[in-house]
Amino acid sequence: MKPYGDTLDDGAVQLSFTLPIAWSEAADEAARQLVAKMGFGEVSVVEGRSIAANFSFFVVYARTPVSIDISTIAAPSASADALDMDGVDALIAARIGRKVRVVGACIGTDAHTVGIDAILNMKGYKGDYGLERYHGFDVYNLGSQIAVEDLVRFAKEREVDAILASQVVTQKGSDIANFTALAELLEAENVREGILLIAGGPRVTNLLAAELGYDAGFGRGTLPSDVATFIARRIAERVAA
Amino acid sequence: MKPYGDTLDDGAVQLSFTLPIAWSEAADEAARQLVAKMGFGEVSVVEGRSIAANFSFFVVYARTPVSIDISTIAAPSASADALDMDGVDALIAARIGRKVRVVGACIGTDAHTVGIDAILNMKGYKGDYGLERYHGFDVYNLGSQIAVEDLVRFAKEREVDAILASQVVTQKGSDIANFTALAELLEAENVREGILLIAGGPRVTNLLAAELGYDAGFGRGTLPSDVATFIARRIAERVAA
Amino acid sequence: MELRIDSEAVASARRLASAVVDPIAGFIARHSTVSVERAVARLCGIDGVDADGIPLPNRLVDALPVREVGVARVLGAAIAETGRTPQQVAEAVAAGEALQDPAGTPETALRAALRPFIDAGLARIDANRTAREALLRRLPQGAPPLLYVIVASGNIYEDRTAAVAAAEAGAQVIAVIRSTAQSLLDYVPYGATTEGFGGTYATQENFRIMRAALDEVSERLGRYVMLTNYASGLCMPEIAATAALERLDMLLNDSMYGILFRDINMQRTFVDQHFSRQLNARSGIIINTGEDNYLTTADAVEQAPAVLASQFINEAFALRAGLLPRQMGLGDAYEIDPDLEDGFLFQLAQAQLARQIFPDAPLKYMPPTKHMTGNIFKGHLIDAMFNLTSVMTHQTIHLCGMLTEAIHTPFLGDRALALENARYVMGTARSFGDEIEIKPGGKIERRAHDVLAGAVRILDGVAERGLMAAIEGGTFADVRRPRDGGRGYDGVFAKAPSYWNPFAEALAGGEAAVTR
Amino acid sequence: MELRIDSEAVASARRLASAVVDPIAGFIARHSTVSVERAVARLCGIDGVDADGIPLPNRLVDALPVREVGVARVLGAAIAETGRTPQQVAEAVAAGEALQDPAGTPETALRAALRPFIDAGLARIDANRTAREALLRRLPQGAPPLLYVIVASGNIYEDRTAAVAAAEAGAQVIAVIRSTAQSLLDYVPYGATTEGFGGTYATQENFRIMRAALDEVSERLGRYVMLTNYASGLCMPEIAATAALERLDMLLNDSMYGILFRDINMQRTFVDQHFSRQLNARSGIIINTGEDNYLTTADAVEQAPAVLASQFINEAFALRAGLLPRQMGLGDAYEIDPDLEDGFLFQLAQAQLARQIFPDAPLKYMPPTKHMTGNIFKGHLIDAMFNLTSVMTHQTIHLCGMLTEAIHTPFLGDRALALENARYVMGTARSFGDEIEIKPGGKIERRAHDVLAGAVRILDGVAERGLMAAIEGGTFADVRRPRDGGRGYDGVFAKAPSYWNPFAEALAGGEAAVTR
Ligand code: B12
Ligand code: B12
Ligand SMILES: Cc1ncc(COP(=O)(O)O)c(C=O)c1O
Ligand SMILES: Cc1ncc(COP(=O)(O)O)c(C=O)c1O
Repeated sequence: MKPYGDTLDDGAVQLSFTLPIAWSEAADEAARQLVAKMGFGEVSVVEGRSIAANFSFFVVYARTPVSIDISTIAAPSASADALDMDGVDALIAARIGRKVRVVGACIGTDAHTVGIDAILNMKGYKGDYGLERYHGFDVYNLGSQIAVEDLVRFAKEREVDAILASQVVTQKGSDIANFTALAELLEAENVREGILLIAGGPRVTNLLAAELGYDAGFGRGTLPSDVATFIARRIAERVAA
Repeated sequence: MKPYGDTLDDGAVQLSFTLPIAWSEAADEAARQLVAKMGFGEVSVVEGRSIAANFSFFVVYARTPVSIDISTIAAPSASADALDMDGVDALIAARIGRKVRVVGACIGTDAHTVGIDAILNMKGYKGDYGLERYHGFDVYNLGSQIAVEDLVRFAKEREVDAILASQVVTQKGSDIANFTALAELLEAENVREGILLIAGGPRVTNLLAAELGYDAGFGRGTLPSDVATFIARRIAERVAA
Repeated sequence: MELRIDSEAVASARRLASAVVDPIAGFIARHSTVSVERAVARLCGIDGVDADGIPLPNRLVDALPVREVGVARVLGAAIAETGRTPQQVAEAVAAGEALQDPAGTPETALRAALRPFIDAGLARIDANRTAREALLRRLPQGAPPLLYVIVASGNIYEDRTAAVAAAEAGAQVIAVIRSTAQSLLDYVPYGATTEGFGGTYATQENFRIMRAALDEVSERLGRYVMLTNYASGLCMPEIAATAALERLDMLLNDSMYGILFRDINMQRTFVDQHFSRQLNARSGIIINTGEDNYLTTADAVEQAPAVLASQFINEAFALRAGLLPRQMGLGDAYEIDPDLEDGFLFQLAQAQLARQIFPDAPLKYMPPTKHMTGNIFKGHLIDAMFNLTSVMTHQTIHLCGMLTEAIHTPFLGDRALALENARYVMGTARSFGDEIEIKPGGKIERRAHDVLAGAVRILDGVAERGLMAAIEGGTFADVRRPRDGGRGYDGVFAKAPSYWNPFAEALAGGEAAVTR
Repeated sequence: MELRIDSEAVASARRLASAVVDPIAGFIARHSTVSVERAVARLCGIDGVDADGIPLPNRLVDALPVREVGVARVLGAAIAETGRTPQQVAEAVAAGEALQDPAGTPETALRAALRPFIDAGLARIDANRTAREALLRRLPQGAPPLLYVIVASGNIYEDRTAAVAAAEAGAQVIAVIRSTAQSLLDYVPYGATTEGFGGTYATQENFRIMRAALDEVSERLGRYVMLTNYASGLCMPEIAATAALERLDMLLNDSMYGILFRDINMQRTFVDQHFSRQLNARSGIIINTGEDNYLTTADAVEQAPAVLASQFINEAFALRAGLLPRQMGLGDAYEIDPDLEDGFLFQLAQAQLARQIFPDAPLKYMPPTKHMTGNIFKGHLIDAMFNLTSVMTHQTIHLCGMLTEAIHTPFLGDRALALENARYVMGTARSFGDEIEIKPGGKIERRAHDVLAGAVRILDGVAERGLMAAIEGGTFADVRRPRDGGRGYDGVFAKAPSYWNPFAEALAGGEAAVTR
């Protein structure tokens, strides 16, 4: 499979970037050669202009020879076949038989609570109620800038079933560092086994979460019911096992 | 030199493309792997969404490891140090001593006359008068969809000093084909030597024109005075030689 | 949002436009063209090509012993004499048989012989119109501005993929752009085509392929997706006939475009546009006129009065062909230099002016093209301001601008972005136009006033000189076209007293006649 | 374009806001904070850090034998006793020397000892204000909306490159965003910094580097480019002092932001904001308030009355600190869901309402952020509608939205696109707002009316309960903050009867006092 412009497998891609150079025809040519050197064919610099004394901005269309075999890509979503609130509550009542305890937090120095609040708060997100509204969950929302040590301590004290960690800021890899620190601390404290560990944030994917040793990861556009379903099903499995 | 995002040499590039596949998390992952396979690092699929039943659109930011040595790029502009109308007329009067005859046309099936008209018509372009307004030029504007045979015949009959060929449509390489046909016919008819051959159009560069055997090429944003200056200087050199 | 406009000026513009068209209408009544005759042949059921790929309608009309009497008469005579179908007659001609002078066949016999084929043709047109009406009731297409996008890959199968995807992404009208210079071909290509430059050939089979695909997606989406093409160029009437047979919903169709922008002979164009519009009228097809073209070649601020004058002329011609106001997609475009201070106010004035002068017309609004550059980011914004103007002034047919306008014929992803742009802007500002008033005597109103006054001036001049002389004199778009110059002039002929065109007869009165 | 607004409601909102602020003003008069004292120390010329990197103003204030009398008194006494400069006193403290109780030094001696340093500090502030005024006369900055962009690389030298490029690309105001959580540091970092998260540390040296670079580019471009930073968080007064010393032109500075969004103690914030605003008043600095924050955490349609109520409160506090209306960059933001039908009309109503209620304030308009996604193409359009609203309603300080808002702190190219967006939209629709009227009683006017009525309701409730109690009760942004909770509470103290703050004395009356 290749990018599709107007014909199957034409490989058409749009690029834009800035070069630290005053604009001239030579700058256009530099942009063209640069994109060609990246491996693209039929490189067309459709726009090149000065955006400051020593910077030029370019828009380029080109064709990539690279293709990818979609059948090799395994990226299961953690949000598959989500139930609604009543469905999740019924599942918890029937198969777990007690309230599921979850704790959520924005870890590290991250203060972007809107995302985790969207999942946990009563009000929810895009018309989908948050976990606090469910009968089946006991929710602790610790809020922003929670040190992983504090989160782990809290989780142990309250014997939670699931930890929901949020990371929105990704600059300088701070999200990866914080997620990793959390997973490692849980291992170090020997509580990783018993707890469902869930990552979330706009740059999180289920695949990335798996690589970091998490049970699931939820990205942009996640609905509370996606997360609720996942937790309920997994805990139910564990109860059954 | 590398693309510049917010730090020198960070290599930051924006890409967008469509894949012929229904959207899913796996589609995002396919986009990520595809861009990684193109050779980019730190690939971030910042947007992936369904745009039709079987098509998804992606916006990606990534870093290219590729860099280019700007000192190796030679792309002289044909528009350097342009004179104004009076300057060109004075140069023609002083160093050529007769009117310079130029013929312009949109060649092949191209009917986009606005560009060549902008260069030739009295009115000009962006406040810069067209060649018809100059004392020093005799201008023939043949208009649209002119077969190269007809253009060459005309050029021979009127003994023109310069041919100005325009190509706007570039689909399926029609511009290259038409430009090449013109250059070859002039060679075949043994008149290439005596005529200044100039290409123009939004996708033309001076470099491309040189590759096609033209004396100069003018791209987007060209002003009539750029072209007038180039012609006058070259003809003056020939007269002197 | 209402402009106070000088209704006397509007009325006099209409009167002048009518006066401009009157003498031309007389000329039209006395003439026919080869393309009109080929359209008649097609409506009688003739299709296909000969061994050299030349369409049978062309073979037939080229072989007429006397074209002044009309192909119908010759055909009727041949059928009466031989018992063949029209198709068989045409095939025989292609095989080398000569046609007989119809003078030998009695009038009633030849008319009766052709009658079933005429009726079948008309019935198919009417069935398509009725089918469209039923579909629109069952699958309402959604509120205007109708989002209209183009496909133009050159390959009808890629176009089909693109059209279906565009419909899924929200498009309400799909136009298949034609291959470069098809308008200059004096025949309609045949069959499914996969090679084209800057567009895809308009052929009956291509129409069918697209219509089927769009019908399928219409059902799936629960809203009728319209199809459009070009009844323009040397084959204007034939395309109108084909579109009527294949249930296209709109057609680009202008009374002067071909003359000015394709150097097609003016007499040819006037005659062709009339018959094609009669067909459109009966088919229930909405025409889209081409005033946008005045703006791509010349300055958009200067040309605004010419656009309005042309709209009045298109309206006058359309009325004479029996088109209802609701079929008149009069054109305009958002082509003012984006860097002109307050250019948006001018655009708004002009769009609102057209809206008020032609209250029942489904105005066709064309996007910025000329000032689009490779800067796709800025281009997307110019398109947004165009979208805003359109929703504010209640334009009806809205051709979505593409951020890649200056680069390539649209990619599939470009269309999705364009539709998203229109949807966003038109949603967030849905009733904006209705919630404001234009300041009386302000810049917007003054601009509208100037444009109207300019249009009246142009029409006045044209009425005085006569339309043909005015075009010869370069009144429109700065181009001069001689009365007997240009392409296709040799295909125009004066009708003999015995000239017969059964479709023109049946169509007189148009949709108006059918529905009132 | 004018809204008919209920002037009685506006007047009563103002009265209520004044009533809300009155009791707080009394509280403020009786208290000081460590940060106010450190600001005083800085204004007396104390700068630098100790061997551990702790700023000398912190070392000094932490070492005060009695802080209730104010650092000035202690400093004056030390100078009188030792003949040192303030800087030498602080250095001595850093070296381990203890400070003496100033009670031993006669009042006139200690005041006289400090006087030259006080005067030098004030002179520097005044010189900066005068220099700015002269620069603005010589290099006029251009018409509003003033295009304001942020730089935030974390590295002051990259920020400088970015700022100069942005100025060249049309920016009129440059804001250096601070590193994450600097607002929670109870000291101001020192020196040029090259590491930061999501922004660059605000330090005096960084201010200097940027100011010098912008002065240079201002001369080159022939227009004065403004610089702004944050007088917010635990060091609000110190940043205001530093900004005054380094000729910043604007400062983010809100009377409640820290309380609500950074959990800074409310008493601390109220005292700090007052002294920092007194400094801003004298410096001629324009404050930018933070009402946009109500909209990023909660629903923007619902929160509009809270925004307006907060603007009134910010105004009331600002007036008490001596700020002139022309220094009050009251905040608002374009944060309504782009997919809400007619959301643009709501935005327009709210922006115009603020414009009419605060006619002399340089309103600060913040771009869409919350609903921006990785879809940069749609994001660019939302920014365009924001730009349109801003120019139509004559906002003054216009923070340009970035198409990459959801992705990263802006790239250099992103800023160029954002500026181009603003320039295009604001040019093509330059006088649009002046050329239309809002339909009386229509959706736009009704929305404005509802927002105003809602704000009056909120203010009424707050006036009744008292501001501190209201904040404790969660009236603003749905957050509850206890009176004695939150960060920095231990830095608040009641003034002794002998408390002395020579700057607060000199500044009473603010710019108003200087210019009238
Ligand atoms: C609102 C906002 C703020 C608010 C935050 C208020 C609050 N209480 O949350 C304020 C103004 C305080 C703020 C401050 C800052 N911000 Co901010 N902010 C944003 C903004 C505009 C929107 C984020 C948001 O609320 N999105 C809406 C929510 C619903 O989406 P979401 O977070 O993706 O959540 C969804 C999913 O991801 C998922 N999810 C999220 N978490 C979790 C967790 C779990 C367990 C699960 C299952 C799911 C899940 O479910 C949610 C619902 O679908 C973004 C830009 C943008 N448009 O994205 C910048 C942005 C995130 N901020 C940014 C920055 C840099 C900052 C600052 C560092 C700036 C500064 N120097 O001061 C500060 C520091 C804050 C800090 N210490 O972290 C950058 C981050 C850059 C990067 N990629 O690293 C962004 C992208 C802006 C930018 N372009 O620079 N910000
Ligand atoms: C106006 C226009 C038309 C008008 C042309 C009217 C006319 N008389 O010229 C009409 C409506 C007729 C038209 C028709 C078509 N067009 Co057209 N058209 C455009 C449009 C909107 C603007 C072009 C323009 O006038 N630019 C302004 C001039 C001033 O700029 P310029 O040409 O670049 O010229 C400057 C320089 O390049 C230079 N220059 C140009 N020529 C020369 C020559 C010399 C010697 C020199 C020195 C300099 C020089 O100087 C000029 C001044 O600076 C572009 C889109 C766009 N925004 O670019 C599409 C565009 C060029 N058209 C396109 C197409 C496909 C067509 C059609 C084939 C569509 C169809 N299927 O019918 C037809 C066919 C026409 C044909 N046979 O060629 C495509 C081309 C795609 C491609 N890259 O191949 C474009 C890009 C639109 C698109 N996205 O699909 N078009
Ligand atoms: C009325 C009309 N016909 C046809 C066309 C298309 O061009 P062509 O003449 O090549 O078919 C246009 C283009 O704008 C048009 O407006
Ligand atoms: C008044 C005010 N201060 C400060 C900030 C910046 O955040 P921080 O508190 O991290 O300095 C903002 C952000 O919007 C603000 O509005």
